Amino acid sequence: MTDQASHRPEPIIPPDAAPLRTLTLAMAVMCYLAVLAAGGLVLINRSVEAWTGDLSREITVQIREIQGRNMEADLAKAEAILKTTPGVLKVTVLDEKAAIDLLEPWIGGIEGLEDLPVPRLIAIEIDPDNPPDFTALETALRNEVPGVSLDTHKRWQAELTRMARVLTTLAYAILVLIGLCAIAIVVFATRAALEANREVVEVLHLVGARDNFIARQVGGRFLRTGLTAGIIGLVLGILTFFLAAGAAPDSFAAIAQEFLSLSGNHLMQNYLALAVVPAVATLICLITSRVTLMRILKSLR
Amino acid sequence: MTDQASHRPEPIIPPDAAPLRTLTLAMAVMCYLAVLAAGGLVLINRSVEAWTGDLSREITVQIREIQGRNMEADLAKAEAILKTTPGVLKVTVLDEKAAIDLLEPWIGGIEGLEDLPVPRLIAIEIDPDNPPDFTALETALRNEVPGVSLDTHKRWQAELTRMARVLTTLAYAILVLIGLCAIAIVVFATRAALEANREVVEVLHLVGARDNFIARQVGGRFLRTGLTAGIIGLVLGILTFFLAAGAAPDSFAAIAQEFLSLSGNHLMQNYLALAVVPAVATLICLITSRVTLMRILKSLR
Amino acid sequence: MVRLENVGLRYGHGPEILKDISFVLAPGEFRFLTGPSGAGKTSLLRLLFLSMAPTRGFMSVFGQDTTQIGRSDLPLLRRRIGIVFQEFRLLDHLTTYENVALPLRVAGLAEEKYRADVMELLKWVGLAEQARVMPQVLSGGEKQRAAIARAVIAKPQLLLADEPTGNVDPALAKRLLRLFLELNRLGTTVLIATHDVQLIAQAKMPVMTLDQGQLRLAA
Amino acid sequence: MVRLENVGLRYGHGPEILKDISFVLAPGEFRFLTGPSGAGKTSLLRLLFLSMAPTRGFMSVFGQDTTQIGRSDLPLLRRRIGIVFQEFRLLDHLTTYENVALPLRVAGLAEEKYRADVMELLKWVGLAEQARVMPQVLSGGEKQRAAIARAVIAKPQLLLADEPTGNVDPALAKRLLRLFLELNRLGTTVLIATHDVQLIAQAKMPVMTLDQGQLRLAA
Ligand SMILES: Nc1ncnc2c1ncn2[C@@H]1O[C@H](COP(=O)(O)OP(=O)(O)OP(=O)(O)O)[C@@H](O)[C@H]1O
Ligand SMILES: Nc1ncnc2c1ncn2[C@@H]1O[C@H](COP(=O)(O)OP(=O)(O)OP(=O)(O)O)[C@@H](O)[C@H]1O
Ligand SMILES: [Mg+2]
Ligand SMILES: [Mg+2]
Repeated sequence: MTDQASHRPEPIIPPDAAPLRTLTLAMAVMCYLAVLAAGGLVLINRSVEAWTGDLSREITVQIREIQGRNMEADLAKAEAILKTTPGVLKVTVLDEKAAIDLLEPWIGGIEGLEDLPVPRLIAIEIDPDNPPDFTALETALRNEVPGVSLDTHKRWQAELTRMARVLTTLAYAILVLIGLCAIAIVVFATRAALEANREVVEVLHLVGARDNFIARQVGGRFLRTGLTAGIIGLVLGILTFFLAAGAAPDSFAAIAQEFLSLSGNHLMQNYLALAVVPAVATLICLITSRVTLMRILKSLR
Repeated sequence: MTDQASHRPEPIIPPDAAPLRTLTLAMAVMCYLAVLAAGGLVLINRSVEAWTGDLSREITVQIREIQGRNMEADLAKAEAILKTTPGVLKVTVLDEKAAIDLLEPWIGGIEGLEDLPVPRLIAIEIDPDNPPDFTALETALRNEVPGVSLDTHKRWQAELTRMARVLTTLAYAILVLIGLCAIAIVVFATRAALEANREVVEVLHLVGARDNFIARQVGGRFLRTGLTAGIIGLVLGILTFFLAAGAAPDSFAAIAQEFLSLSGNHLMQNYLALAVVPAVATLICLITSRVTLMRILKSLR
Repeated sequence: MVRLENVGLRYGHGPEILKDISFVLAPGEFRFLTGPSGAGKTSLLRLLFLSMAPTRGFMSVFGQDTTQIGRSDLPLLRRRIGIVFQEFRLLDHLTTYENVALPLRVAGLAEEKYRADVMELLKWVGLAEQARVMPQVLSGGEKQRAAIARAVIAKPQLLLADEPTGNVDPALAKRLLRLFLELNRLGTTVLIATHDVQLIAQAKMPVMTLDQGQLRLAA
Repeated sequence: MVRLENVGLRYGHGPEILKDISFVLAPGEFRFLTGPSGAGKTSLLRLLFLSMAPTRGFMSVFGQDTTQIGRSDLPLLRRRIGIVFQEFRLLDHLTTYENVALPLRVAGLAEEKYRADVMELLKWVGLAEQARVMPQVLSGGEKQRAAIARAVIAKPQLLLADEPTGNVDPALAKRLLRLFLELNRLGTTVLIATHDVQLIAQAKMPVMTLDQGQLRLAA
């Protein structure tokens, strides 16, 4: 009989009450949804970045035939200037055939196109992290080669950026919505869980427990519940991403892979963004339980 | 004292227990999210329909210059054929300038383009509900005008359809996820709410209540809870759509408006799709409470 | 009415609480059940109330072998038994009036039919003033009286009462005893588990004593 | 130790339950409080336990005017008062041992220090066998003894007991009375609300009687 006392004492707030289990599940689910939304947001941001990156990584220089100038010489001059420009990684002069091929779909039916003075193109790959000064570059080129023009895909980029803005706004809106819902559910479930333990709180108070003592017991219980639920939601969320990455279209999958891989320069940022979710959820849970507890305690004498 | 008896008797299952309030909120939130997802799904479907509708409403006929034929005569012939084709609503022959303008961005720098034999275009608007037979039309045109080709935007449509499939798959996946989460939360919250009333169920059983009587009391309570919560979620969801429609990009807003307006041929379908959400949620709530109740009752003698 | 033959009872794998209990309760009898705390009085009443089955032995209630009684038969049998639980088991969200009326409501009676009866009984046990309040504001003795009122309101054929006077003063206990005796006079078989020697002395009715799992009958 | 002067108490807008109650409880005194069911004994104990404030009159506990006692002072004062609630108020998810040890645990004592004391007290009240079980499987009398053990484990300066023998047999009641008397001999002031005339007769201690809100003291 006496050996029973050698056990670790039972937690004063019982861990397995039905409302506490509901709280755990509700929090896990809301964290899961929030992680999905937050992850989706990061993914969309990264996708947009990647697309616009691809676009801004490639620009085209076009040289129009001008009476009295030697096209090949102009091309060589432009190539030389481009090669010495900081921020330009690779310069490829497309030959006449390549230029005509690019036009083919649009004016394919025109006879005698081969004999026409078709503009020539130079494809340039630039360093997206350290792009050259486009206006300065254009002026420099123009001084040497009059028929030159620079296509920086500005219009495309504007279009894409607009779409990206809509998408991210939508993702933010959904994140905010889910966040608000999560807060509401966690607040209610926490209150219900604590109300279910009201008798325990009352008896503790009546046998002479200080408010701090009770708050520690309650806080500990809800901290554990919150963290457990938050982490379950987080892990399930990341798992869902992995599964989705497998099933998604290629371009998306690649980004998802990079996003989730344990390397890459966005790693910390990505995972921090997700880890915020359970942390915030736990915090809400703690604050709510504390506020509710204090209200219960204040109502006692 | 005796007049007290003239009041309506209290409900046997108390209506205001904390877990029941949590259940109401949790259900309302999950219904809200599900309504958002379901509505989003319908919206995406309708948007895709509208886009592809726009595209298939406009097709282009291109006539290439062929040595020895009179372009204007060919255009007139083609126009005549098109105008008599059932399903074609409007035929517009674009003049040479319009055709060149369309090419401008692509071959703008080419000198002497005006003198070149540029293909001519006829823009056609067709009835999307009753489109003409494209292959028959093309054969008919070809017989009269050799240089003709029909651009039905097939490639674009394929592209769009692919994108739409990805979007709808995503929306379905999210709907399924939210649905599963909703079921899990409702199941848990219902159980917690009923567990909180276990003493009531036990006492009813002990004073000689039949299982059916208890089930009726419990079912009534949970039916009311489920319906209330479901309808709150539904109403909030529709409200959110209205708000979003106001803030969204124009094309989306138009569809959202149509979707929500109390007219339009998709009306019943749209609203039925949304109304399914609270109905299903209430059903889950009822089934869970019934199963839980029966388990409690079986454990009693 | 009630017959037990060599009944034994244990909870889980614990010791045997009741050992070889045999007795008969004839219709219209009035008996006390006494014995030290933890002797198994409440457990025996649970057996008679059919909310537990004995681990061994034969037992019949209302002439029915209890092993033959299915779950679906319980409600109708329970309506013929009134019980006062030691912990009262009142419903906290119903008024005293509604708690007392519960067995009638559950049996499907219309409120108009039982309203007057319930109010009269409440008056008899001294709870007329408290008819509209919830049990949590009742005093210990008031709760106990409400529990007794709920047990007797349906004029059961068998009344089981577990320590029904533990929280009331001697004068009130005497009054409640009169209620039980009156009910008995009208035909109800009564079994009262109690520690109250005064009550037993006043009633002058046979006493069964439980001790160490064995039952002894004294006149 | 305790002083009341013209204390009155009402719940909400109800009638006055206690009217002009005045008495003094000197350190080391032992008194009974009796009176019919619903007279206000539990309410008076609630006042002394500081869980309610009187609606009028002056009241002091441990020499402190109760109107001057803030919420933050309550825990330390409560640790000097032991109370047996009429409804026991044991925690269902803790074992009997842990329930009894709760006041010590709450006061911050290490388990090694109180383990032996708790086990000895459990033995004294006859619950050694039940130390490891949860209260819901205890019999009524066993719960009551656990509640008593919890009230006295910390050797309080003031012991308030509400109907502490309502669910135990007379022999056990006598044993519990010995516990209270022993505690009183060691310096604890004791006030026991009870209906048990035998208990009062055995103890030969002063009795206060509450009736219709008025207090009467008899030797
Ligand atoms: N559900 C249970 N599981 C295990 N043991 C139990 C259970 N209920 C009661 N017991 C044990 O059975 C014994 C008899 O309990 P019971 O409640 O029948 O006693 P009692 O005669 O009613 O006592 P009291 O007069 O104190 O109410 C006690 O020792 C108790 O601890
Ligand atoms: N919280 C409350 N609110 C309103 N009225 C209450 C409350 N608690 C008790 N009462 C009423 O106050 C009166 C006295 O109650 P109290 O519990 O003090 O009686 P008691 O002397 O302990 O009776 P008993 O011997 O039956 O336990 C009772 O009529 C009761 O209904
Ligand atoms: Mg008992
Ligand atoms: Mg009392």
